[in-house]
Amino acid sequence: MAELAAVVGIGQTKYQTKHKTVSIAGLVRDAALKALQDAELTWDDIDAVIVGKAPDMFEGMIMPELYLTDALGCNGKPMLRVHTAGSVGGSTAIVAASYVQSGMFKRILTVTYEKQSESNAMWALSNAQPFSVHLNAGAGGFFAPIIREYMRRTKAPSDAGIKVAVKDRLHGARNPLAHLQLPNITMKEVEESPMLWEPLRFLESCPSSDGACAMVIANEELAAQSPKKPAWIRGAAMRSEPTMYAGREEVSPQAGIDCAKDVYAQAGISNPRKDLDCAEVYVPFSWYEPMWLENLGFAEKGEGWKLTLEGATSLDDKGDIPWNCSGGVLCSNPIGASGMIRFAEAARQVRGDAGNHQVDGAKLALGHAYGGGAQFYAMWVVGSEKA
Amino acid sequence: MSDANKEALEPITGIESPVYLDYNFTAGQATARYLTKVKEGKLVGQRCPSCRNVYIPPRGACAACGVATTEEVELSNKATVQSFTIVHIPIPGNPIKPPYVIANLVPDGANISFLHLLSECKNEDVRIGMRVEAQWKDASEWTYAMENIKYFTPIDEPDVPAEEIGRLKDA
Amino acid sequence: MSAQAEVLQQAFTLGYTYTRTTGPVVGRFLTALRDRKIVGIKGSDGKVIVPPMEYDPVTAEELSEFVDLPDTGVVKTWAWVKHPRGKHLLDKPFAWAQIQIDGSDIPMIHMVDAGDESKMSTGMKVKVRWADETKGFITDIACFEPA
Amino acid sequence: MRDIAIVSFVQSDCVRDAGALNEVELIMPVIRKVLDNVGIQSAQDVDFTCSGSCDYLQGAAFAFVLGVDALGAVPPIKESHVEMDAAWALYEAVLKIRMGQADSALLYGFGKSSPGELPIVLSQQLDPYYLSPLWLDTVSSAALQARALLDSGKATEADMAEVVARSRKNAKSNPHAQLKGDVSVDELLAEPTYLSPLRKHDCCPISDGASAMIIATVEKAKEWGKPYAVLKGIDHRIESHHFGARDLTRSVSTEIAAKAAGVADGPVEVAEIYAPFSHQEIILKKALGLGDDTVINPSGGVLAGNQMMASGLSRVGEVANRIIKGEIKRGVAHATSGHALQQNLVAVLEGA
Repeated sequence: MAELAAVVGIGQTKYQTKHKTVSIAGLVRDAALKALQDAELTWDDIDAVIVGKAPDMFEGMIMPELYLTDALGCNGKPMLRVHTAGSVGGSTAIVAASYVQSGMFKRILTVTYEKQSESNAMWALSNAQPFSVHLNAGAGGFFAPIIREYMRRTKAPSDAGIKVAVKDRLHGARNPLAHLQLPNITMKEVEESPMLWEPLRFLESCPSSDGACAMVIANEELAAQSPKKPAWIRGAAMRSEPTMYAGREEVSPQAGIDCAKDVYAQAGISNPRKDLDCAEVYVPFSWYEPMWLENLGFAEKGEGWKLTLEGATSLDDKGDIPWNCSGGVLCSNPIGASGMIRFAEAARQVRGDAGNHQVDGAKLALGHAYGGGAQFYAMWVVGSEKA
Repeated sequence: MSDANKEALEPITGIESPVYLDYNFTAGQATARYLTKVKEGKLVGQRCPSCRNVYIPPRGACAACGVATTEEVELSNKATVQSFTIVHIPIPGNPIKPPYVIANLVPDGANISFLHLLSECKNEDVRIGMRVEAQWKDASEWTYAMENIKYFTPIDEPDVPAEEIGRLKDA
Repeated sequence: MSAQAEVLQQAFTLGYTYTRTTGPVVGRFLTALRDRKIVGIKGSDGKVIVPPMEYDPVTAEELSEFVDLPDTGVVKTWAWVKHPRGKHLLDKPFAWAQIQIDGSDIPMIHMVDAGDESKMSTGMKVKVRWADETKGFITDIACFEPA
Repeated sequence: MRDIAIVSFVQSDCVRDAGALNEVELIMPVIRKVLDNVGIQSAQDVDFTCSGSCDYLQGAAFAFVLGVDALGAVPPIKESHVEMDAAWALYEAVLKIRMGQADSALLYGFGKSSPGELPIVLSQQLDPYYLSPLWLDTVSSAALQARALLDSGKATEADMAEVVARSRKNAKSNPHAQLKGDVSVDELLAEPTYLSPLRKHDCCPISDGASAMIIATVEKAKEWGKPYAVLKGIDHRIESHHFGARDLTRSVSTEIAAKAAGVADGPVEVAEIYAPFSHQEIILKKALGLGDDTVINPSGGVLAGNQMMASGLSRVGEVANRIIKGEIKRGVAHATSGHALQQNLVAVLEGA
């Protein structure tokens, strides 16, 4: 029943610690304009704008879309703002696609961003109200014990996390937009980097970045007229579960499993490792690659780390299912945009437009985002063909 | 011209913008009840009327069932380490000096963990399944805060097998 | 069911001093303020906008043609703050006003220190009262005052 | 396109301070009631859930995350959130149903504005270089707009007082209203100004609360066997953030949205307008193209109680409930966001 929709334009800023020469509007505009240029369109060709970002406290601006409308050519048009924690970049892309898939709009622009250098993300995320009943140890303090439990269950060697840290940085070195550029990184260097939240080391964690990512999404008719190859949206799904409840499976949350099943069913995928050519998956801490390999059905339970160590997910090792060819969140993390970057990078692959991190002949790719305490998920599958 | 003056003539490229907002926060009913008991030196969870699981700290609802929780259950000072991390970096707003151990602890009688400090043991001795006990500050220092418990310390009881700890059970 | 717990209340401040980068347009305006000057920017239709917008509100074009302006203007609309709030920058009754800087078309919002509501009227002329020390911030304009 | 049925709407009482109720405790009762109205158990029984809220109201990042605790989201549900009034959550759900990914949806909005100084908190909605450092609060920006309207001759202070008197009178029949009663235009005009030209009563009160709604395809509503109102049209638009670039005496974005939603395609018996300040009702009535035969804000509108982040959804719900009860056949609802009506949503509802 849904109208077909496709990504026809992608724009990204460079990801870096601090974008010093732009305002917040300027940062967002840069990505949006590049997406328009990629689609060979102008502001007048856009019917609506969908903005996503993580908490307003990062930049200390409430509902910043109200201010961004002028920079995004949105005056007189619909503007919607999505916020679903760290998964927001992915959720925003899905909501944006629904503007077109509903048949109500022909072509829309969607933008996500974070200008984390305006504050301190750790402060914004861990700012506690009075009467807080939980000890505050930052995001790593939340995720490290879950990683430890994964290691206990699977008996994975610590090499697996280190391997991901190296692999994604080597991928990132192929991507000029990636924040961290570490072309000579070694396992030893990661292993010797400072421990932050044991078992997580500094180089096994994501950076804090400024950046924005935008996409133009069009309906079937307009996508067919698009100058560059469209990335057809073959499936999109979101799932949420409560943050804390008795019996919650935190290592491999049910919401992630269900979301993947849903999106695979829509895209006709029965074996993700075989059927997909590559994946861009939200991996902010190295160990989340093996954990998500299992959660997303690329590996049997307890076996995810083996794929990683075998090099199955590495472009440089010529793996069969490269993950995060762009360098992923471990290289660039403007939180509000990170999910959309995954979705956009998946689209770049199936458009054959991923430059030096292109997977040869990629036809079907997964974009994945998660947020909060890993209770919010957004995923899409994009293809070079409509079906 | 002094260096300071030279610098002052550079074009403006950045500003500092203080955004400070004042709130008068009121704790929710569940939290208020919980912290009122904590002030009395007790850990009191709430049981879900539907799935019977016991929540600590109570949040006013069983998130799994989406129903309000009211039945109170006093819990033991003893708990089991469900998982943990050793924190090596300073956290904004957290005064404790690293490195220190924070653990997901499931108090006896509860079906969910909370984070608290673990101390009086070697960091490398901490393990999943380890039995620990709350060390409360002197009663004269008790307020409406989890800091009434200084930290948890190991006790001489056999470890609990990981799969029996309750929450992080194998799927 | 237990006895009613106490109501727990506590004041707290949510705050951060954000370090913003301005980009060329906002930066140019703030740099001018530091020099006790006002600049506007020409919109796509040639109308002069103050404070300068980075992008045209109608065409969304990137704007770049700056216009030097005087520090005087005319009140287009105003509101009288009888009881300033704690965060307000003037601690005595003052007016908010949309002020069309002479030589511009699109007015800006700032404060007017007129002493008394009866001194305020739409169409009145005002001029900038500069801060004692300017630093490249919107508050370099301490406020406007009747001219 | 698939018609959307609004099957159930519930809101909590507007109270100045919900005190010792956290987000979950605020939301849960309205969720329970809205589900009971339809005869379903939890969010598991709808295909999609979406909410609207604002972290800064209560001053905590990810305030909305707690809302999920009220839903019974195990097993996991399809869920989303807008950092906007829940009227836009409704819009997102409409897209989901129209594209065929859902046949039903649960929507809710909640706000606990009491902990902060709301008008000052909302000053930080403004651009971060020119205006938010001046702490231009929402009452002040509305007052600038009111003066512009008065100066233009499009309204008088008596017109504004008339809006307030009608709101207070209508609110007498609204059990959720915070401000209600009989007061004359003359009495109101005799009050001193508060933030001239606004008087205190021209401004909405600050309220804590939540509201929730269930929508579905018409087929699903029939399957549930519940009466419903049909959402015939819905559209939302934004305009420039620069006050000076807008004509503050008009609401151009509302005019466009009203046209796109089809307000003029039939008689409008009732309009529920989200006008936090009395003069804005006058601007919006014109922008919506409503005549004097339309009953405006029979609930009292937000001048009688304004649950930030829920009020827009509640406007739609108020109209829906009147249609469901058979009181009217066609009505219009409006929601707004930002200072001085920068962003607006318009919905047209009809009987089944």
